[in-house]
Amino acid sequence: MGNWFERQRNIIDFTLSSLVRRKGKNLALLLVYTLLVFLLASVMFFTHALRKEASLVLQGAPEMVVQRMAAGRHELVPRRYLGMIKGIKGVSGARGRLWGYYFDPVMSANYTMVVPEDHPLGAGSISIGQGISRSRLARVGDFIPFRRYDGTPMVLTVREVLTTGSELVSSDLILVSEGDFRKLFGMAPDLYTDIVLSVRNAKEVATAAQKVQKLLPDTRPIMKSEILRTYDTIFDWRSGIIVVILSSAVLAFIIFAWDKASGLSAEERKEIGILKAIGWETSDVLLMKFWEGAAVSLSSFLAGVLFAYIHVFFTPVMLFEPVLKGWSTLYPSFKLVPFISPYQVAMLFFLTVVPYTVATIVPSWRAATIDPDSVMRS
Amino acid sequence: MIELRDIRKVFNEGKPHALTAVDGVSLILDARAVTVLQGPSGSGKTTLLSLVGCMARPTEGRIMLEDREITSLPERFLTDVRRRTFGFIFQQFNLVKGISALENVMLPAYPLGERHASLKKRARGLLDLFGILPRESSRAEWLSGGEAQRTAICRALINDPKIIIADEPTAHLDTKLSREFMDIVGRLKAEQKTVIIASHDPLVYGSSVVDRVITMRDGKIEAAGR
Amino acid sequence: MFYPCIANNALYKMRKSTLFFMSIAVQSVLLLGAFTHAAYQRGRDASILGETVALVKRLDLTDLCLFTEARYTRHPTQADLHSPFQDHPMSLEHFPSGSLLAPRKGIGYR
Amino acid sequence: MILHPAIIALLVASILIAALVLYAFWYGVKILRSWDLRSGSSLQLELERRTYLISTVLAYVFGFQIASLFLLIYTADSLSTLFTGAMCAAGTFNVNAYGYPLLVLKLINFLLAGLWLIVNYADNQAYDYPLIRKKYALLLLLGPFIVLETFLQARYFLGMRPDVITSCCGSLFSVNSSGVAADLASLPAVPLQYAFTAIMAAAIALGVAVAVTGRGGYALFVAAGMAFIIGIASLISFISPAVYELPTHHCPFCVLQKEYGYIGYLFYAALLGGAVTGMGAGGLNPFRSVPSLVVIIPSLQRKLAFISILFHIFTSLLTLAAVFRSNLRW
Repeated sequence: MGNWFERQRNIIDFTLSSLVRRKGKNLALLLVYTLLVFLLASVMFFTHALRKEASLVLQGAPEMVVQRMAAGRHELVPRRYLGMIKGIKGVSGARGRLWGYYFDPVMSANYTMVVPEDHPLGAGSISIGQGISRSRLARVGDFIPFRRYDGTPMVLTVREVLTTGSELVSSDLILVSEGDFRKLFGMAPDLYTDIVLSVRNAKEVATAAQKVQKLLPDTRPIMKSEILRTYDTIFDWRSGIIVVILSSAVLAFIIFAWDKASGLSAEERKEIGILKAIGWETSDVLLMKFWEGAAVSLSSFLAGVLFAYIHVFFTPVMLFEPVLKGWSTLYPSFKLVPFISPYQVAMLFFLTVVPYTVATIVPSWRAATIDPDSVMRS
Repeated sequence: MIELRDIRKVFNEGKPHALTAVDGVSLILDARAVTVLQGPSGSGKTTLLSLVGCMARPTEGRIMLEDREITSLPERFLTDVRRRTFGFIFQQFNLVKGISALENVMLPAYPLGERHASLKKRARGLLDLFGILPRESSRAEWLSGGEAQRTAICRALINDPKIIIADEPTAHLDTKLSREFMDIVGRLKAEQKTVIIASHDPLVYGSSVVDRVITMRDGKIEAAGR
Repeated sequence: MFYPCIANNALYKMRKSTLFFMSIAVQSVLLLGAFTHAAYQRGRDASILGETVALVKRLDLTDLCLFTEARYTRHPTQADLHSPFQDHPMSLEHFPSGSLLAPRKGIGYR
Repeated sequence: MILHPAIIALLVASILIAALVLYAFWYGVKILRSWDLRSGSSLQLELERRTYLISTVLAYVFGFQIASLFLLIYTADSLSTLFTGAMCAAGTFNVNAYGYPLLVLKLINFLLAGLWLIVNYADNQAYDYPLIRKKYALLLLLGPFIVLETFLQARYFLGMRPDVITSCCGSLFSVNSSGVAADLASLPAVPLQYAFTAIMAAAIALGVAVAVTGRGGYALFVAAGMAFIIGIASLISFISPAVYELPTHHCPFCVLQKEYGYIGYLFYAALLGGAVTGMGAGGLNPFRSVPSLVVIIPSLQRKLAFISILFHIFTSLLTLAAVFRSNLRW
């Protein structure tokens, strides 16, 4: 075995010195390779961390949300629906939710107004999310003027700013009391935005949903499992879309790698010819080419993954910020919990190293089968 | 020692530009002797040399190396025979640029998986023997003509071959270096090596160390002098 | 020329394969370090995550606050059918974030 | 179709690999038709060079098969949230008719590629390449299989409809339901435990016989193959319930998860390794008397048999540990 290992090491020695000799060309390859891995890895780390965090955080979401539909539109729910739903067997509790959007013309941003079940601060006061606090420069004790539905002003006092840690769900929230909410939007006291309910036995949620729909045919029940699944698909789909978009980059890279591997310079040809003439066998040259690929792939791959990790979890994800931000003026800033797994690394490996390797097999073989006597004939 | 029977080598077989480089050569080359293949360029001596040196397979005919038939060996085994039996010195020496003289000498032994330290020791021993140890870490392209020549000879000797094959070794050397080369050939002969040289340099085939001169023309042997 | 200057350098004297194995080892250790850091950070963030879950539970929230530019991308799971351009899954989007969000499964087909 | 990065990765990689194998297949046919080692013609030289390419391709295919097998299972596992009722990979493989055939074909292709590499290794040691026709005939078998695998994989992923209700691993591998998978689970645990013990003992004993005396190659071939099949059956029937400590949970994929210390990887690696080396040692038996292989094959068989013994002993120890450490009692 020592013999085998020495052979590999000897050949690696030569491979590396031959790589170093062609610095310019190989450095370009390394850079492009690293960049590609970095991009793909960033996308995957980012979406996976979001997906994972969503699935953990939304475990706290209500078992089921019941929305009323009218003419295909989301409608307010009358209070009597609440009583009817509470009467369904298996439903352990139900509550009318009050929430909506408030467009702030000053910031030209949309806020989400939510009425908590127990608003501890009382009428006239609100809690705001970090995002609003940041963009409006509002602190505890500040007054924020709102425009009511009829155009008359209404001033509410900030009594609390929600924690930074929860910004991923609360950045644009304004918690307001029920009375203020109804006054602000002019909503009649017997209406709710929608209804959330809990079910005694977690296995019965689907049955309960069927019962709700049967009892109230104009409603749409949304189950927590559906919410979770939706978030899963959103992030899978999204990283898939980006991978598809980036696949053109992968393709370009593969063509570049293939071209580089097959377009041997006269110098390289001669070098391999010399090696073969002085006693290297085709499989030795193939081994050399294997190590060449391994050296390039491993170093770029590992570097790309590491940079992506730093990019996604240590810096404010510069690459994706504009994408998420879109046109919004109220941007949630959050620090992702680093959920990464070996599975993602394996996926990345398949997306980058496997195509690269496949693209270089035939060119390597072509290089390795240069005639040993070519050196003598030239 | 090496026996060639009716060797023919055709390049681009069956195509319009087919070329018969060696045409029906039969020859016995003696061991521990210096043989020179002489003839104008294009006479097939280099091709014959590459056939003898197991670098290429003849189109027809058989080559026996110490009673072993090597013509029908696949490349994998042919290479193995070659690297254990032959050492090669090329026209222009063909050192690999960008790596040191020492690494160049060690290169043929890399695939054999010898321990690095002992291989290095052996290579430095050879460099020392030829008086170029001080230049061991110079890159190949910085060596002078004489140094490059000696490095190439060291490289040919690293696997301790029985047979040294040299193709036009003096083509790019001045008279002094050419004589020096023939002195080294004399030393190799004294060490019981077989040396086969293809050359049309009178300095080579006229040298006193040469045992036999074979003249070739148009792929055929014109005179197989003794 | 810089080659002779580094000729006496310890790194240069080392075998290239040794350098290669070392650099790969260093990178692998760094990668392992990333995983370790991730595990450690997850442990540290667990309490914050717990707080967030509590908030979600208290307020009966259903969505992440990822996009605030448009109402229908603010709450993807509660999306309305009348959201601009969203009647078809392959629809072109008005808002940039809309092009990143797949419509909720089943929307428009129920 | 679900646009998941892993799905794209698997599809792209398998298409690339299939293309490479087809390329190798084409030259395999040429080699079968016009191989003549005694000829020095340029065609023969060309074909000889192609053999290097084909060996390289097959070596990569082998590595790819093992990696993609696990990636596939892992992907199926992570996709299980998208299918109501699917709780782990077992359910995801069941979302359409292509899932399980794909998995079985992947295993077969892995074994075939492994055997090919072993035969190739032996053949390359002999100066006259005596097995060249046989190994390229084997390649002719492997080529269509790899293409079929790519096809099945594409159909499987493209045919995925999220939200389709599938049976989760709980009901899929429960005793009452029907289907191939269920049949495995309904194999009574105790007789299968005997069968497992017997086949492992047989594989180890035959491995020793081949390693020491050089006899019993064919029997080792059969035993190693059987050990693989019975090993998988045992995994479903009694090993995984022991690992999960749940008598009704028979899923052969959940063992790969972190909760169970990734023990599944060790188990599958040992099973696959034992099968390839054991079957390889036995599969070389017919060529022992080829003159140029008389020295090479017996020594290679010994080495392979020795490695297969190690793998089988490891499998047995792993199983013993899993069954005895478990709180689940029969």
